[in-house]
Amino acid sequence: MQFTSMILSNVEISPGYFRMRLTAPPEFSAARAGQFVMVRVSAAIDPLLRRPLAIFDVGVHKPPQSGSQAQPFFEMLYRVVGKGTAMLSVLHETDLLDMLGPLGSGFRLGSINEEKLIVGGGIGLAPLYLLARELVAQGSPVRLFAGGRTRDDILCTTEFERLGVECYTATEDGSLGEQGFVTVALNRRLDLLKGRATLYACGPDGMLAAVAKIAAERNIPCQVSLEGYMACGVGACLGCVAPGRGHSEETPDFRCVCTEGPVFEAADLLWGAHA
Amino acid sequence: MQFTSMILSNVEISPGYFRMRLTAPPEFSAARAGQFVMVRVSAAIDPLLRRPLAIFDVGVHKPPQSGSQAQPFFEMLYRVVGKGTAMLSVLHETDLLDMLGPLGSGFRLGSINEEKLIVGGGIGLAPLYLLARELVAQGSPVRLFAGGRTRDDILCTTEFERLGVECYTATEDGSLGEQGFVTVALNRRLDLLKGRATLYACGPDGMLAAVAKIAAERNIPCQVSLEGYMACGVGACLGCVAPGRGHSEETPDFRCVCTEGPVFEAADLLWGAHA
Amino acid sequence: MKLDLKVDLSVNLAGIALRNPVMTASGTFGYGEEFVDYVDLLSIGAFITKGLSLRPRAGNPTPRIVETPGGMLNAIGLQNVGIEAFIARKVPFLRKVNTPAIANFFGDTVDEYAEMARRLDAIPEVAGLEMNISCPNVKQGGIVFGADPACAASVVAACRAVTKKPLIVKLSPNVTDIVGMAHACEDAGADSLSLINTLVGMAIDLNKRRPVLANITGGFSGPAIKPIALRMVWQVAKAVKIPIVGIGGIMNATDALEFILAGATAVQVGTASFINPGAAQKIAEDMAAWLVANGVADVKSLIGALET
Amino acid sequence: MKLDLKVDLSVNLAGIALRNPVMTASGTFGYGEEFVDYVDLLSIGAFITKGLSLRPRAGNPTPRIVETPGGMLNAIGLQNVGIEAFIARKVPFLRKVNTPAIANFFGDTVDEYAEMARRLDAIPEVAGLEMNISCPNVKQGGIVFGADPACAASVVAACRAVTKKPLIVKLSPNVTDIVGMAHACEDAGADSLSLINTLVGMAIDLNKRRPVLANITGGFSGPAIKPIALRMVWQVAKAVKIPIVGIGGIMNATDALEFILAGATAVQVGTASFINPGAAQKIAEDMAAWLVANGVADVKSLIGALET
Ligand SMILES: Cc1cc2nc3c(=O)[nH]c(=O)nc-3n(C[C@H](O)[C@H](O)[C@H](O)COP(=O)(O)OP(=O)(O)OC[C@H]3O[C@@H](n4cnc5c(N)ncnc54)[C@H](O)[C@@H]3O)c2cc1C
Ligand SMILES: Cc1cc2nc3c(=O)[nH]c(=O)nc-3n(C[C@H](O)[C@H](O)[C@H](O)COP(=O)(O)OP(=O)(O)OC[C@H]3O[C@@H](n4cnc5c(N)ncnc54)[C@H](O)[C@@H]3O)c2cc1C
Ligand SMILES: Cc1cc2nc3c(=O)[nH]c(=O)nc-3n(C[C@H](O)[C@H](O)[C@H](O)COP(=O)(O)O)c2cc1C
Ligand SMILES: Cc1cc2nc3c(=O)[nH]c(=O)nc-3n(C[C@H](O)[C@H](O)[C@H](O)COP(=O)(O)O)c2cc1C
Ligand code: FES
Ligand code: FES
Repeated sequence: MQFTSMILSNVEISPGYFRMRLTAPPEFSAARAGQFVMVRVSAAIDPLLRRPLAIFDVGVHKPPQSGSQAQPFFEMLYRVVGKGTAMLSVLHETDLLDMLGPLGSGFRLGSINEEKLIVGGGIGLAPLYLLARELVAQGSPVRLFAGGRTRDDILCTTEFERLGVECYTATEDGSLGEQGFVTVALNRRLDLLKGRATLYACGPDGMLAAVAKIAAERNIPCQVSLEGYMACGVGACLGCVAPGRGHSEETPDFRCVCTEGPVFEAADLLWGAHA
Repeated sequence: MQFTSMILSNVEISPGYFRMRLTAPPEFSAARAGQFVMVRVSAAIDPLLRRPLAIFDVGVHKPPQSGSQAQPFFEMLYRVVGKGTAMLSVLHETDLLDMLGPLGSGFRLGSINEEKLIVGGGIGLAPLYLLARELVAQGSPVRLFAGGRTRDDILCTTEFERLGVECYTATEDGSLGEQGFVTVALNRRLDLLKGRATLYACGPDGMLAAVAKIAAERNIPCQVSLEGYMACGVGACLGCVAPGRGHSEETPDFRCVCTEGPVFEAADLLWGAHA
Repeated sequence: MKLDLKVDLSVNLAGIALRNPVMTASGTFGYGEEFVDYVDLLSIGAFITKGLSLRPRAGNPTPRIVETPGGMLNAIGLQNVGIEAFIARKVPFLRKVNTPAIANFFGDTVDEYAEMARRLDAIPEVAGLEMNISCPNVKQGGIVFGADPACAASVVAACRAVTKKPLIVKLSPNVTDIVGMAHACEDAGADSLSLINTLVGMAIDLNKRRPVLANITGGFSGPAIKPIALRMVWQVAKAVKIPIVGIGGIMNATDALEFILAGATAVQVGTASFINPGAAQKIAEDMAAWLVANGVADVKSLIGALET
Repeated sequence: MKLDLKVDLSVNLAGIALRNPVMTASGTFGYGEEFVDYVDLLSIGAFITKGLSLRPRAGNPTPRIVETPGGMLNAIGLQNVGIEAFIARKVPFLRKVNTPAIANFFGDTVDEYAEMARRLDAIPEVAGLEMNISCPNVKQGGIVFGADPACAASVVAACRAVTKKPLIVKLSPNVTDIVGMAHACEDAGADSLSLINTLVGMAIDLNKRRPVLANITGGFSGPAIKPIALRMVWQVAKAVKIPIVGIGGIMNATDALEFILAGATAVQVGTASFINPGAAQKIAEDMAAWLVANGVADVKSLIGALET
């Protein structure tokens, strides 16, 4: 679906990280965790390509005034890394953005009772909040493991806690939570649970590979959300592909991140190519 | 001089015509009528080239509050014709624009006593208001002949009248002033003056050629302000040239509109090439 | 404005009847299905499939795409399902749509090209063939078919011999003399020429000190390349008798009409579909509106109507 | 960040000592004087003059320039004052500035080229010669010197024979095989190669149904062409032994450093000076800042340092 969103707010929540709320068409409330939008940053040709951003949250704003229309909205959490995100960061309320979405396949929520362990690295948290909300809503026990380089990269844990999700944090420089990688805390929890859990992860390649390895070793299900350079977002350009488990030069097996993903079962992917 | 201006106001004064006021550095108050600026419409590469726009007015805003700093400003009057001007038209107060100027040579004011007849076609009025102000300031009698297709193309005559300039208007469809070309009224006035006047003109090529012809026939001085597709505005690209009087294939004589002009003595130009 | 004017947008492209001159370019529109949510296929003239080869192709490692100023580079590496899977899995969709589908294809040798033409010729749902000759000729040491007139002529002639379907040859712009290439292909039996394919470009990641694309170089497309495409279409259209398909940086109806003025009978929309998946339909609609607003009853009257 | 690091920006371009690798491109910086308000000439490596010919040239009728997506076309038609006026009116300025001036020149015949090289060789204020071979050879029926290796070799050899000054040959990108052109010029005696000159492009005014440029086609420059320029510089730098000057769409220090990684010893800034008259100086300054921030002591260590 292509639609025009009006920006409702655009706030820097941590140095270099922004949270933007935008109006959405009613159909958008059906968006699922892990899905994303392709944002046209400018109506001019610079930047030319749309930018893929995860759907951080969806909701409906019911204005207190009686008679006002309820307004569906969605949110994005983004990090300024280059031209496109820098241009987004200076936009204001009432500015308009051209959107394509929701795109992609989203997370599968799995069995209700098993504990869900969500692992997010830095901006990788973006698609995981809606996931946590959906998992909590279906009644699953959920824990978040948030990692980052410094405390500035630990985002929105308050929001997760408000859902009733227990949060573990770790930073490489020790400025917040444990020092080191958050996979240490993850392993501790998995030891306790004796291998009955489902993992969900989004973050830098190194973290994803580490989480995938943990899941493989413990033989537990694990879904990861991948990034990939995208032109179209609809499966046409074949720019975004990632090698599937059986991929080799002779037996090509490329998966389309924008339509088959961005969420994949970790076991379905080829991890050598990523690590 | 390259500088950053902050937009103070940007108002549609007639359908498709905008008047923009911007902050200016103190040195800018030395700008002369007929000079122009090259405006960078967007920091991105679309549009890539700067847009040449005349300096409509310069001034200093003295805020009523005691202690506030006086703020030099300048104004531009522009018509939305394409991408760049369309993008300008949606800018707001406090938006910033990158400017180059004042550029070009400007009008020569000539002897004080002779009557000055200013002829403007549509947006061609843009560089003529500051000219009228300067001529009035030096004590010359000034009259304005403003032509346009419809009444929407007759701009800012109130501002000229406020200077004490008598205004004649003509529109092709007769919706304001006389019907037809404003050169009719110009010729009437010249008949009265018995050929003692100086002409100044800016507007479409056809009007400039007609005014130049009148001046040549009556043997009176005439300055015209030309347009030309410009890349640099500083005499380096040689994109903006206009053929000078003696120009031919064998005896090339191209004048640089951005540095030798945009204001030329009509008699110095080759008019066949323009008409 | 004569808003009640009925305008005729139809053109005939070497025997393929197009309801309007707007097609979608190979590699940017999948196999047609990918865009059904965004484009009513009945609103465009035709669509071109992703480039097909005899065997399935994996394509290149990633990154495969990168944005450049006003354009993009791609090094997909011609990933495609191969002719068998195309017939089994994609042709049934073509059967359902009432819009001509043109199959884009390539090979590594003259024989492979000819074999592909033969196979595609047998598929009733394929309205025409578009040969991508921007591929290296493995037998001749990797020189690109489309970079040498003699080489291009031989591969076009080989395909011509095995198909009666309209044969469109898609020219590479990475040549000194595009007109010479066009003549060679016309003489070898092409029914139409489409141009341009992508230019060869490169992008570098300064901080990593590496090329951005895993393949190092990639094909350059998008609005940035339009001036080159327009120039080549104009040069070629003046020189040959067969109809031309204009491609390169077309983002809107104005761009499309410029190509038609330059001499194109039809156009293809490529990169624009990434930015706006509905681009091709919008361009066809806006083209109709422009004709109405300008009192042009038949788009055919604009083909090559540039005054120089 | 080691902010106190002293970085070495100097490079030697075929015998011309440049204080930094940033030069301004021919036709975009006048004769140097035009930019004195915006660029401290001591802050850049060198500047290249507008293309010079034996006789003054009027150039083309207007419009001569038009903007395109991310770029521009120019059809100035090589308007210039001619060698006599250059010596009389422009060289005195060169004497005053302490920055190398490189004279760009062209001719209609091999003899004219050689005569220009001879004349320029005699001017002490000219630090080096840049040959623009993107001009039609009037004796050979208008085929562009730079489009044919043999033709290019003969004109380069003729100039080489009459000058001992550093001879930079500026390559046209409108060719199938840029490496072949590069080899031909290197073998004919070029001390350095600069690339790319403009691509041939065209723009159309739909409503007027006419080309925008009076000359119909024009030279395409600006950020849009950067991917092509970068690719050609990389290809040529791998293939030849003489130093390369990278040109094409350089807008900032990142762009400039990318060309250096691709193999350029120095770069030229063209269209960017129109958008920001101070662009070349800013690029040189930002380049120094980048080296400091990245702990690179000597820019020469980056030349061709791309990892592929
Ligand atoms: C499915 C998906 C979901 C994403 N969700 C988020 C999110 O919620 N929040 C967030 O901050 N980022 C997210 N990203 C990454 C985000 O798309 C990039 O950071 C962004 O495109 C960078 O654009 P830029 O113009 O600022 O950077 P530039 O470096 O100027 O971009 C240049 C080009 O590279 C592409 N690119 C650069 N970095 C990436 C990347 N990491 N992944 C994919 N393409 C990239 C851009 O899209 C653009 O085409 C997501 C990526 C994908 C694929
Ligand atoms: C010295 C000078 C002073 C001018 N002063 C004014 C003024 O005060 N108010 C005003 O409204 N207009 C003025 N113009 C014309 C103004 O520059 C153009 O209308 C404007 O550049 C159009 O830009 P665009 O992006 O909207 O149009 P587009 O058509 O998208 O522009 C495409 C390209 O063509 C150039 N171009 C288009 N029309 C003209 C034109 N008429 N003259 C020169 N270049 C053109 C643009 O600069 C741009 O490079 C002046 C022109 C010159 C040369
Ligand atoms: C991602 C991508 C994939 C492409 N794949 C093919 C292909 O398989 N076969 C082909 O002939 N052209 C292919 N092309 C070239 C386009 O069909 C078209 O010629 C080119 O992109 C220029 O048009 P544009 O500027 O409108 O994109 C591809 C282009 C892109 C961007
Ligand atoms: C207006 C203009 C005039 C030019 N004149 C010349 C010239 O006289 N001689 C020449 O060798 N190159 C000339 N060029 C080409 C530039 O030197 C440069 O090679 C080209 O513009 C690509 O660089 P850019 O993208 O940075 O502009 C000219 C370019 C422009 C835009
Ligand atoms: S982004 Fe185009 S196929 Fe995935
Ligand atoms: S605009 Fe460049 S010389 Fe006048």
